[in-house]
Amino acid sequence: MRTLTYGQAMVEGLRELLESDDRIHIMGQYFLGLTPQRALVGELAAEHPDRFYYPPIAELGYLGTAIGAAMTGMRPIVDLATASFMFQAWAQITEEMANIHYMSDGQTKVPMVFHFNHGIRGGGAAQHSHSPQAMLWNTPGMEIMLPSTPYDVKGLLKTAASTDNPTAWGDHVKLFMMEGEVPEEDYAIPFGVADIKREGSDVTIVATSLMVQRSLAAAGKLASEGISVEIVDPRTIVPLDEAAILESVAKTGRLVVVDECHRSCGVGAEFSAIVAEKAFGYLKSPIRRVVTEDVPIPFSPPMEEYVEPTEAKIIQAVKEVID
Amino acid sequence: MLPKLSGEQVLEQLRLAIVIRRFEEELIKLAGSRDIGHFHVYIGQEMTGVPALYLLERGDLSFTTHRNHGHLLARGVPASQMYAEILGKETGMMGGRGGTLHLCSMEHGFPTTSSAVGGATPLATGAAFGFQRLGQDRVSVCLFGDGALEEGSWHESINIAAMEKLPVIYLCENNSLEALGQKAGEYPSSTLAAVDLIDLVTPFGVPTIQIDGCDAGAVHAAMGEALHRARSGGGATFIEARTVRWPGNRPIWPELSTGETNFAMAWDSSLVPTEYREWHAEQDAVLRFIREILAEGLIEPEAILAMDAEVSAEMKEAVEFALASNYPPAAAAMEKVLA
Amino acid sequence: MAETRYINGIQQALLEEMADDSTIRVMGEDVTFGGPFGATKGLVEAYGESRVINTPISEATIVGMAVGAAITGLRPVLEIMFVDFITLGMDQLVNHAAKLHYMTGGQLEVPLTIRATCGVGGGYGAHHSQSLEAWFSHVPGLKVVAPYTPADAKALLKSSIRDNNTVLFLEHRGLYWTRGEELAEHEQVALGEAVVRRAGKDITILGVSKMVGTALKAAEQLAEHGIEAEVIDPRTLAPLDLDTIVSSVKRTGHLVIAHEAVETGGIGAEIAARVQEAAFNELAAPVMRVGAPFSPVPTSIALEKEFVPGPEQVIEAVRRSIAYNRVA
Amino acid sequence: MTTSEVSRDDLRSFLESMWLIRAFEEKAAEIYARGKINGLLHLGMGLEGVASGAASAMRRDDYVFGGHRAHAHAIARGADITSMMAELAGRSTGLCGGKGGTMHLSAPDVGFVTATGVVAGNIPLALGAALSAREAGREQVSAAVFGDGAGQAGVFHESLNIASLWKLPMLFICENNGYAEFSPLSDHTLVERLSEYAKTYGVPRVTVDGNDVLAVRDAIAEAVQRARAGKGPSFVECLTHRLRGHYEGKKSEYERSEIDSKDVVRIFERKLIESGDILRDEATEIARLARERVEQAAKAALDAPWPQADQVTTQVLST
Repeated sequence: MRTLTYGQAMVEGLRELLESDDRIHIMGQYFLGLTPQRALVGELAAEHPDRFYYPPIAELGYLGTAIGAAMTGMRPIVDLATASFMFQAWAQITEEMANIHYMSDGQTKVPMVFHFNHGIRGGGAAQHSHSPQAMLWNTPGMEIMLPSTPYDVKGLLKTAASTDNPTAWGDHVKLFMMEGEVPEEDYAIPFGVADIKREGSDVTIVATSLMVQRSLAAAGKLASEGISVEIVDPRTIVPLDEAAILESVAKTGRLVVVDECHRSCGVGAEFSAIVAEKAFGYLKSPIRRVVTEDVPIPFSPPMEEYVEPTEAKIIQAVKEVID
Repeated sequence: MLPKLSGEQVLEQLRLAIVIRRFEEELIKLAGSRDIGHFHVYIGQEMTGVPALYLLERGDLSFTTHRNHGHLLARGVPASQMYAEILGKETGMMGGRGGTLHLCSMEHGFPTTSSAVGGATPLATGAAFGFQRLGQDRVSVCLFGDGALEEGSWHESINIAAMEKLPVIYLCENNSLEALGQKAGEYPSSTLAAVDLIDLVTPFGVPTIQIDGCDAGAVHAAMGEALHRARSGGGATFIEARTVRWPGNRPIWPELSTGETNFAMAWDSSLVPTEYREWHAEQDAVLRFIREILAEGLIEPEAILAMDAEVSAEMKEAVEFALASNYPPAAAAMEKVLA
Repeated sequence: MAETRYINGIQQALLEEMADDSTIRVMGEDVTFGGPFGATKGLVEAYGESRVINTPISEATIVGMAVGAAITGLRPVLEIMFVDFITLGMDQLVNHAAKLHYMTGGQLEVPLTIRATCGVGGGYGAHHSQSLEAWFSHVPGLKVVAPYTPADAKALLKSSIRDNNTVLFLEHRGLYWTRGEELAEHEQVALGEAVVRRAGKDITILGVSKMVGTALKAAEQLAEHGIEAEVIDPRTLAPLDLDTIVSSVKRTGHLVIAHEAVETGGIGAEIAARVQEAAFNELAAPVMRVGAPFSPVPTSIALEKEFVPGPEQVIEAVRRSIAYNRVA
Repeated sequence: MTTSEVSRDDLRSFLESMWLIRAFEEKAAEIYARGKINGLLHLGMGLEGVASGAASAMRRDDYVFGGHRAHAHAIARGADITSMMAELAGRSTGLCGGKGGTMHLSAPDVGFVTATGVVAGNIPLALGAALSAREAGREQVSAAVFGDGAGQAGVFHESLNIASLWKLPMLFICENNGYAEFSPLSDHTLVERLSEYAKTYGVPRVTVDGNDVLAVRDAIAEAVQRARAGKGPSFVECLTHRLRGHYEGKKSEYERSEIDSKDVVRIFERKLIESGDILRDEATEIARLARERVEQAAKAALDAPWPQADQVTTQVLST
């Protein structure tokens, strides 16, 4: 199979969507952040100039504009660029977008996708490093996808654009250059189906987005020490493939949750709570969370590394749950 | 001034205005006997909403606010379903999920109601954006009060509408006179530094029209102009309709302080009570509309009373329907979160 | 001791603190009129319009403005009428209020209290009924307080105002008119201290805000069946008094967490995650969560009842916990 | 530009201030290119005139709130350049101990309160400080410095409204360089002059050439005077040129040949030499001294230790 970068797979997905459905329009252009890959989005925009829209720096206004357009026949894919800016559009996302379908008893649908680049990117400091997916998860009314590979981002995007729900699509800037196999033929990955990224028998790791890759790296090292790690990537957290997580924990009896959100009330907290409640009997040791510490992201590089989930911390946590 | 329409159409507007008035009065009475939560009534603004929305065509959309009942009724949403929704019954348009603050009827062109002040302005702008980009001949109407202009979302929205020449009409119903929070004598508002609301629009280059919102003919003409602009690719329009705040809206919870409206006051001034005389004799837009209709000889006073009796009976029936309806099964709370 | 209402506790705290500290400014929409529920009644008469300030409906700016005033010498107490509206000021709250102290290496302090009404009741619908404490607890740099009794409302509001951080002070609308003992003179409650509302040996039930009452009701009914539940009111959700919770769980071996917020991603998840780690060996059963379903808040009173967990759901969770047979 | 009413010493100190900013930014660019500064670096070359002019018209106890491109104002206010450079490089001796970085500089002791990475995010903060200032009764003023990109943000409008309603001692200082992030302003709004909005809310406004440091100073001084007298906010729009790209690594929107005629530092320096207020050699010496000071600052900054890991979790909350 051919190999593409994450950025190439994403843009290919966007291109196919634009070509297959006239209702799809794109607002914003920083899907690939400010990375070298962003030229790919520029090429796509040049191919479809009438389908791209470049909004002013008015997140509240243009995110709401996308919602209104989605309610009335368009299928917008909106880019909010850096996830931290989502807070400016927060009222439209959480009060309008997420509630409209329910409040209208299903009369009004909001088929849109909004994209953000989350996570610690290096030097982003406190206002450019957010992973807001936990807060979105606490807000019923949207689907949430957090891909971790080129194959997944394209396949999930296809599903996101085809459902009648709003979808929050979080990417991690540090994934964009990653390479992986992507088939030539059309495919879509259904939401709510986890992918076992690595099979193992001693410890389960649940992770999303970049943390899947970091966990895979850690698992490789642990394997050389004779520790067999299974990695479950839910890919979407709404809907969540709870069964896949519980099955894996039933098999291994141990769980490490790796997540880039802040600790308190993070995505990792919910994974931990679900397993602690529903697979308690299988647990041989307490669940450990390897997550971002509860501090604003500091600017200075050594401090930044200190607060984020690293490969070393994952390895240590896996060893702890085995002891 | 009456709208430049046929006599039949003007009378149709009168009926809609009476529907709104009686609907709201019944609702306030209903609220006196049971807890129906926080709600807002449209009394006094009928002659803005009715003629404004009368001109819309099927496919056009309206985005409204917490003071939304009149808008939905003006476009023909059945009162029975609205009462049911407001009471949280399963026969309501949304099966009790939204209530008064979030009324919605896609069939009548109301995709949602945002009860967050300024919440709907981006949505209405977005609908217009979609219409334009999809090449559809449709118009989006954003209805809001003066308070929405204090929210940044409005500025962000109109900037985009101006840039893109979107087919959207921002219809601001300014009822701030004597509203809670206003200092005596300040107009339009002590919470907005602009001398005139339309001054806020001027920098964006969007055409503005300022009218008396109690003048049905002026509303009709302004909306006609705005709709023509929107449909012909001329972009957005901002209309400020200055309405009078009904005395019953001055407290936080609506009170039927002026009593149930006796439409005969329009032609028999001896019926006007001393209390709230100014309201009945000059400010009540529906009474003013009736006086204008009578002056044109479009209908006899008796026929207006007959129309009112019919409407009042319908409203009572609608209330009965809603009261008799069942609550939704509780477990329905879990449904329709996602499509 | 004399009784008072929750709303009066809040009003009293504001009156007293303003008397003691001239840098306090009460700000918000309609605060000079007492706000929609009367919490700020009497303040303007006592302290004038220079210290009790009505703002336009511009949440994004008034949150930011309160932050700006706080870092330059004032001690604002901002009222956001319904916590749902803080969504409009979220950037100022998350990106500024919560971070300025840290980002500036401790040079700035943000002594700001944001009071907001939360919770379901009376058919207010999806834009006026949410419980959003998990969002705030997730943001480092914020403190989150959710009092249950009138005395706590007063004491904790006083402590919040005196705190040099941004505190989200969440008042459940359904508690405003509840009665309880008055706060004793000079009595203080520090932020970050939980309290045991009812002692028991068989199971621990943790309730958040109004759900403390639900937990207490459940405990009474359980007592009739011979189950003695200990009820904990954390009072402050960030920072969380984990010690009190864990020491109770270590004794009882069982924990049920009840809150009105959506269960998924709620504060209950965090408490469950921490407790299973800290008391893994002592837990006789999994930590159970009782929270709102994964849906927006419906308006119909019939649907509201389903949305908000009652004592029955708590009791059901308790029974499942007690009946659990841990094999491992 | 008139120089007649200004003393030679003042003119000289303007040039010193502007050269110090320029030298700092040049050095920051160089260090960034060497990979010793992380994150996004937004340089203020071209804004020296606004920063120096504004600072000269304000008191030390006035408040200034910057945006993502705010080094110039911090320097003009008198922030320590070694600590600034150390902050850019994430060192423990930085203004914020390495926690803030280029976009979140803070030097409250010289009245540079904080800076934000969120476009327009500083405007409400400055508004709040203006409220504090009014309440404190010491005739302080508070200024928000922002670019034209902020004009499309809702909080900008909300803040203008409130500042006007409450007559707060607030300065809206707009650096209108014609570019909002990467795109020309015309892509973002039909409104060319942000000061148009001020008119709506009854806020006195003036638009000046940001390349004319004395004009900037006079406009700000007038606004400051109005604010101190309790007459409310003012809006000063300075038309400027952003000589570098949006951030380091991006190309400038201007051709090299264009830059010289748009460069505020060169323009001012030439003017002073032509009017005889300063000798060419003196000017050269001022620039050299500025570069020398910056050189030392940069060396000290890069020699400074990294923050201790245990500092990461401190100052999340104040005690």
